[in-house]
Amino acid sequence: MLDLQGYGPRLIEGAGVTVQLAVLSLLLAVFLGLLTAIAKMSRHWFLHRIATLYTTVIRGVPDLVLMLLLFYGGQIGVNAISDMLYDHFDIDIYFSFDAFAAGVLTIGFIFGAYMGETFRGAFMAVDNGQIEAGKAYGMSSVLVFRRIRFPQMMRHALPGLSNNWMVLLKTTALVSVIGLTDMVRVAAEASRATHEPFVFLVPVAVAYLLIASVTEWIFAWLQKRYNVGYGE
Amino acid sequence: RDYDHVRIGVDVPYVPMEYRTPEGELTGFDIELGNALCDEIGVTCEWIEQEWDGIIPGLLARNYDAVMSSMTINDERRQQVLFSEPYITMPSAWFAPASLGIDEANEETLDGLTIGVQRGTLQDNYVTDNFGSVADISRYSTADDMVLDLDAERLDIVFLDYPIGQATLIESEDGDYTQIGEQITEPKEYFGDGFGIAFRQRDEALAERFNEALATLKENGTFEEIHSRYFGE
Amino acid sequence: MADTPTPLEVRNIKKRFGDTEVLKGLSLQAQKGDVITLIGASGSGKSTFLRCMNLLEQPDDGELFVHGERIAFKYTKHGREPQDWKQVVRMRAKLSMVFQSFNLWAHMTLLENIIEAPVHVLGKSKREATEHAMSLLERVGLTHRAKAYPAQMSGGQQQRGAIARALAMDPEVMLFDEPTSALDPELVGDVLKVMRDLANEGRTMIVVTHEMSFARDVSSKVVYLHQGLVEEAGTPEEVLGNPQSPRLKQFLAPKY
Amino acid sequence: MADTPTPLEVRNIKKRFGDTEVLKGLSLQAQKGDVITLIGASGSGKSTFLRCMNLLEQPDDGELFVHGERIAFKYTKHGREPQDWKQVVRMRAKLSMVFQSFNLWAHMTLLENIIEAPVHVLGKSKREATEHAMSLLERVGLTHRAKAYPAQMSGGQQQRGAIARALAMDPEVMLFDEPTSALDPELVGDVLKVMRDLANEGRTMIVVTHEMSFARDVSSKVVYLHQGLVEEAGTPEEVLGNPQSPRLKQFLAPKY
Amino acid sequence: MVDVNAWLNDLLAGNKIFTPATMAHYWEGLVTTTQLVFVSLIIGLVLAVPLAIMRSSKRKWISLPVYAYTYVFRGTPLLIQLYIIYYGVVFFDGIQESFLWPIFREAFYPALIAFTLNTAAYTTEIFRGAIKATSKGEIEAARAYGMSESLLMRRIVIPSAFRRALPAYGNEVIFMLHASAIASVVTLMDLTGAARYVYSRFYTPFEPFLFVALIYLCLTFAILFFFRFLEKRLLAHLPSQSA
Ligand SMILES: Nc1ncnc2c1ncn2[C@@H]1O[C@H](COP(=O)(O)OP(=O)(O)OP(=O)(O)O)[C@@H](O)[C@H]1O
Ligand SMILES: Nc1ncnc2c1ncn2[C@@H]1O[C@H](COP(=O)(O)OP(=O)(O)OP(=O)(O)O)[C@@H](O)[C@H]1O
Ligand SMILES: [Mg+2]
Ligand SMILES: [Mg+2]
Repeated sequence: MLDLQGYGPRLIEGAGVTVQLAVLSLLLAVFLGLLTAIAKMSRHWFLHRIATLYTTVIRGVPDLVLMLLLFYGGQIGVNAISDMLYDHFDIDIYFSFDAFAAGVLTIGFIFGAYMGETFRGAFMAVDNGQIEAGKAYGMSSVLVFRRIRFPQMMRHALPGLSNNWMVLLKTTALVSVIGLTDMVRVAAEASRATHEPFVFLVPVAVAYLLIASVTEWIFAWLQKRYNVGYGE
Repeated sequence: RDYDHVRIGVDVPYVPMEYRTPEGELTGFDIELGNALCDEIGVTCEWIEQEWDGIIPGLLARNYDAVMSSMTINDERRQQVLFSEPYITMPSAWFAPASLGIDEANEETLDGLTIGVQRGTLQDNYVTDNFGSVADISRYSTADDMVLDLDAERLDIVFLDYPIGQATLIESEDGDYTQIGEQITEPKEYFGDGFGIAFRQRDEALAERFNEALATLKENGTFEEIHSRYFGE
Repeated sequence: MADTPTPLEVRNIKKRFGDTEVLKGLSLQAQKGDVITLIGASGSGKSTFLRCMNLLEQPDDGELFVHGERIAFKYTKHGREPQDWKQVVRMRAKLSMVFQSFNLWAHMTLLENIIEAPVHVLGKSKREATEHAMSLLERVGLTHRAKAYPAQMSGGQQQRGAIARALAMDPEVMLFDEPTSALDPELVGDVLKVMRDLANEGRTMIVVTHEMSFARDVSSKVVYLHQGLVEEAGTPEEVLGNPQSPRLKQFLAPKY
Repeated sequence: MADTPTPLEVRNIKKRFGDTEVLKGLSLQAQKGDVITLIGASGSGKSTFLRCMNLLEQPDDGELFVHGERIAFKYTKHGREPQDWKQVVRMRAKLSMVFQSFNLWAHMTLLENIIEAPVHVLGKSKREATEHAMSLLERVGLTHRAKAYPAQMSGGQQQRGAIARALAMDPEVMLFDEPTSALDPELVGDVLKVMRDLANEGRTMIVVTHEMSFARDVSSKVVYLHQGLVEEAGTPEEVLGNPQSPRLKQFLAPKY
Repeated sequence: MVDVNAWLNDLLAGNKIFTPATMAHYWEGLVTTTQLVFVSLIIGLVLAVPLAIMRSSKRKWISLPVYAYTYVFRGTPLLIQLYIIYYGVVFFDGIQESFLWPIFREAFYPALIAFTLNTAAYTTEIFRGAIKATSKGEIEAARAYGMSESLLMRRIVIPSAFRRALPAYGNEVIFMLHASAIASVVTLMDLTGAARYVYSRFYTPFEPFLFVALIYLCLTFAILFFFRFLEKRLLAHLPSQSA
């Protein structure tokens, strides 16, 4: 049964790609998201504009389209630069994105925008009184951020974070269009070859549910940890 | 730029030109010929999978250095890439379930039918320009999706590379399919000059090395041997 | 005590929000040991005045002296701002504020709350701060709650904890903004008792409150604000026992 | 008036939450025109008692009579339950409750709030209900706020609106659970005035409150609860003026 | 007419996105996308209301099946759901002969079914959240005034939950618009499908994808604008909500 007409091992490999891709993209997205949230809250108009542009455009366009645009367009852009260097300065720099790195960059970049909004909302949800109390005791704004805003923000951000993670996980299903062999691609290929879609698609669906359930459990645990001190 | 390692883009599966065995091993006419060419030139080859939709941008984006994936040489593509000499000429043909009951494909017989083609192929261009006004055209990213939908009776007729149709439809067990009409190779503006290996425009030297190797393989019989393994005589 | 500088003095503080001038020029001097209560109807500007004293709100005009040191201001496109934020941070550490809604940091235990500012602002060692904190907790009767999180404590306990947190900074002046009005009636007594003890031992305090009996019994000076101005000020006997202005009379009359 | 049935009578009400028995057998009779105030420390069971009266909480034991009609109970695996929920619904319509936190429906205007139950529960016509509602709004001084949503009104206005909503049901008895304790001190007066008017015109009311002066001036009977039992009950003069039990004495003493 | 055509041809000569032929493709794509999204959202919404009520039920045997449904449809990629419904139905014996076949034959309807089931699952959870968040006090007040449970649901819980769900539902609408981009994998010529077509024909990825990205952006803004307007009208009375 697990053999799945010989495709079993490749499906499992594909699942590995899916998980790695999702986790690495998540890390990148969280990092970008924090930067974005901070930029959006800053008084500096330029940072604010850039961050707003980023979150608006990314959230206004479908992931699939962005992926195609960023993956092909981005690389052709990079390419134009290296060609220019080669043609005019005889500098031969070789930019090579492999598909996996490109996948991580693209998905991370897309979800950085969503994370940015989540973090911003979470920062704003921190009770102003908590921040004022910090100021009133002579804390500098850096100290207030480090000791009060950030730890309290994480608690508010976790539900949104877990939501974004679920969406991100499912979005990895789209990476086959940029040539990555994740488990959806293996399943699609296998169903084409064998003409038996159910045999492959259903196990993949179950695998997603499994990953989702396990991570949901992890998030619930994290939430409990961050909720220490908040009563229920 | 000198290459000692060449990455080749390929869209899998496209039986019998390129496909995977269930164990995951990559094989097919293009693959074997490509490997033989690389051996002849004295470079190592690496095959990189890429869906057809993005296969030329992937080349331009340097995800790989060449494309050897049943790609027909034509003018639109020539604007983007540099082709080797054609290594095989492949006619196209119409295929349909025997029950469809037509024996020639033209504007009248196709009227109201649903035609399946692979998106962005020369067959797509041909059908779109000639029958787009009378028939529905469904575009797929792989040939095998088309077979699924033929089986499902979502499609009435498909227009494919001839050997693909042979391998996936005529010789398969699950349906009763026939070829409709003759193999088609004209007009040249659509059907081009056969399959070629695509390179970036500037890699003229690399293309030249492949051309020379191809000539050598044709002379020494290696080409003939691979060809007969996949297409008989 | 002859020559200690005045802990807090403000002169002619003005503040407007948008179109409305909320504070129209308020002055106040707190000598060492003073307990000053600010009373007034809702919206009269009590909280705003208190918040201007430690610059949680930036006054549009007026001067501030903390422990004799003058706070310098400059004008920017955002309005009037302190010239040197470092000075503000230093000065705030001398004026500990206790909030109506306690504002204990929810992600820290009570003990962590109390040592937070001494350790990270004053640079005390953790051990020293903890020792001091435990003695303060004993004073406010909360030794047994040191490890509890704010959400696990009753309102009265939280407010006493907040007072301990303020005391941990060894402040020149303590500012209280309606410290009991968010509490259930049963819990008010405990907090008022702690505050009365602080007053008795000579702490300098400025208290916004609705508890007239507290104002009467404990304070050395009562200030009645009306629409952003001091309408009456003086000893509790003068202001509460013998009000002059009709508005203060009405304010002090029973509610129905 | 000789033979009108007693509007509300409860006998020997008991209620436990988990392991703790919160009400240990409470009885109370409200005659037409009675204003009964329930006082007691926090946690003594006042709210629970009031909520048992209109079955928002199911008493574990005891009997209830509304307008002379006995509420029937049955035992299920979930505990004791009313036998006939239709009867409960009918009976609740006769006992209007006013909550501490007002609980006006946020998605309706004040006017819609008031006509909601008369139209959908009592089946009145919309026109009739609206006319009645407008006269009630006039009584509580809110005619100008009829079209406002609760979130646009002050606490005092919301509470007066909630009283109008309760009145719109033409209730036998009105139940109040600390109707002023969620209000800013300045807004308490208006609400107490409305309640005093209701008392003066002979409404039957049961009021949980911390406002001792209201209890003293307005009520016909004061009940002091302690740990789920009636510790003292009687006229305001008896209970408040001359408390017998040491616990009540302590409860009535000033807070500090 | 001839003049206009000539003028248009002149204007568009030399570029590959705006030829009359590709414009027809984009237009077709826009129509398909709009239909697909709009129809699936409406049916999804209609399904979600009763489902959300069932999901909020205290009775396990009512709420559990709905939970299982939302769990599966929210836990797996829409792409997989679409594949299974599109390719999978064919493996039900006899479907080709049944009256359902005209529905499943066209790519449009399997896609519509997948999208509808998907959005209904998300919307159900959104409504459930809103129902759960109904103020306890408001429910008690309704009980205290003699409302029966069904009246309470109809008059208090649902109307207020509807309003509270509005912002989250607005997001779901936008997500659905974006999710619809995968319709192109089952041969549907939606907006993304049109871009992929133009692109694979002319091998110029930037222009067509950028162009449809702009169209999507416009659609997104239109939706955002519409929901802002709705919220202004319907949520004016709610205490200001945090973003
Ligand atoms: N941040 C602000 N923006 C605009 N107006 C404000 C702000 N803070 C306070 N106000 C207004 O300033 C006036 C004074 O407010 P303040 O809070 O100082 O009154 P208060 O005397 O403390 O009242 P209370 O007894 O209700 O606390 C009020 O009219 C209030 O609405
Ligand atoms: N739903 C419940 N579950 C468990 N315990 C409860 C519940 N409701 C009330 N209690 C407990 O019952 C006791 C009486 O509560 P109740 O709310 O009736 O007191 P109260 O006299 O109204 O107090 P307060 O003046 O604070 O409103 C308290 O100890 C309370 O913790
Ligand atoms: Mg104030
Ligand atoms: Mg109570």
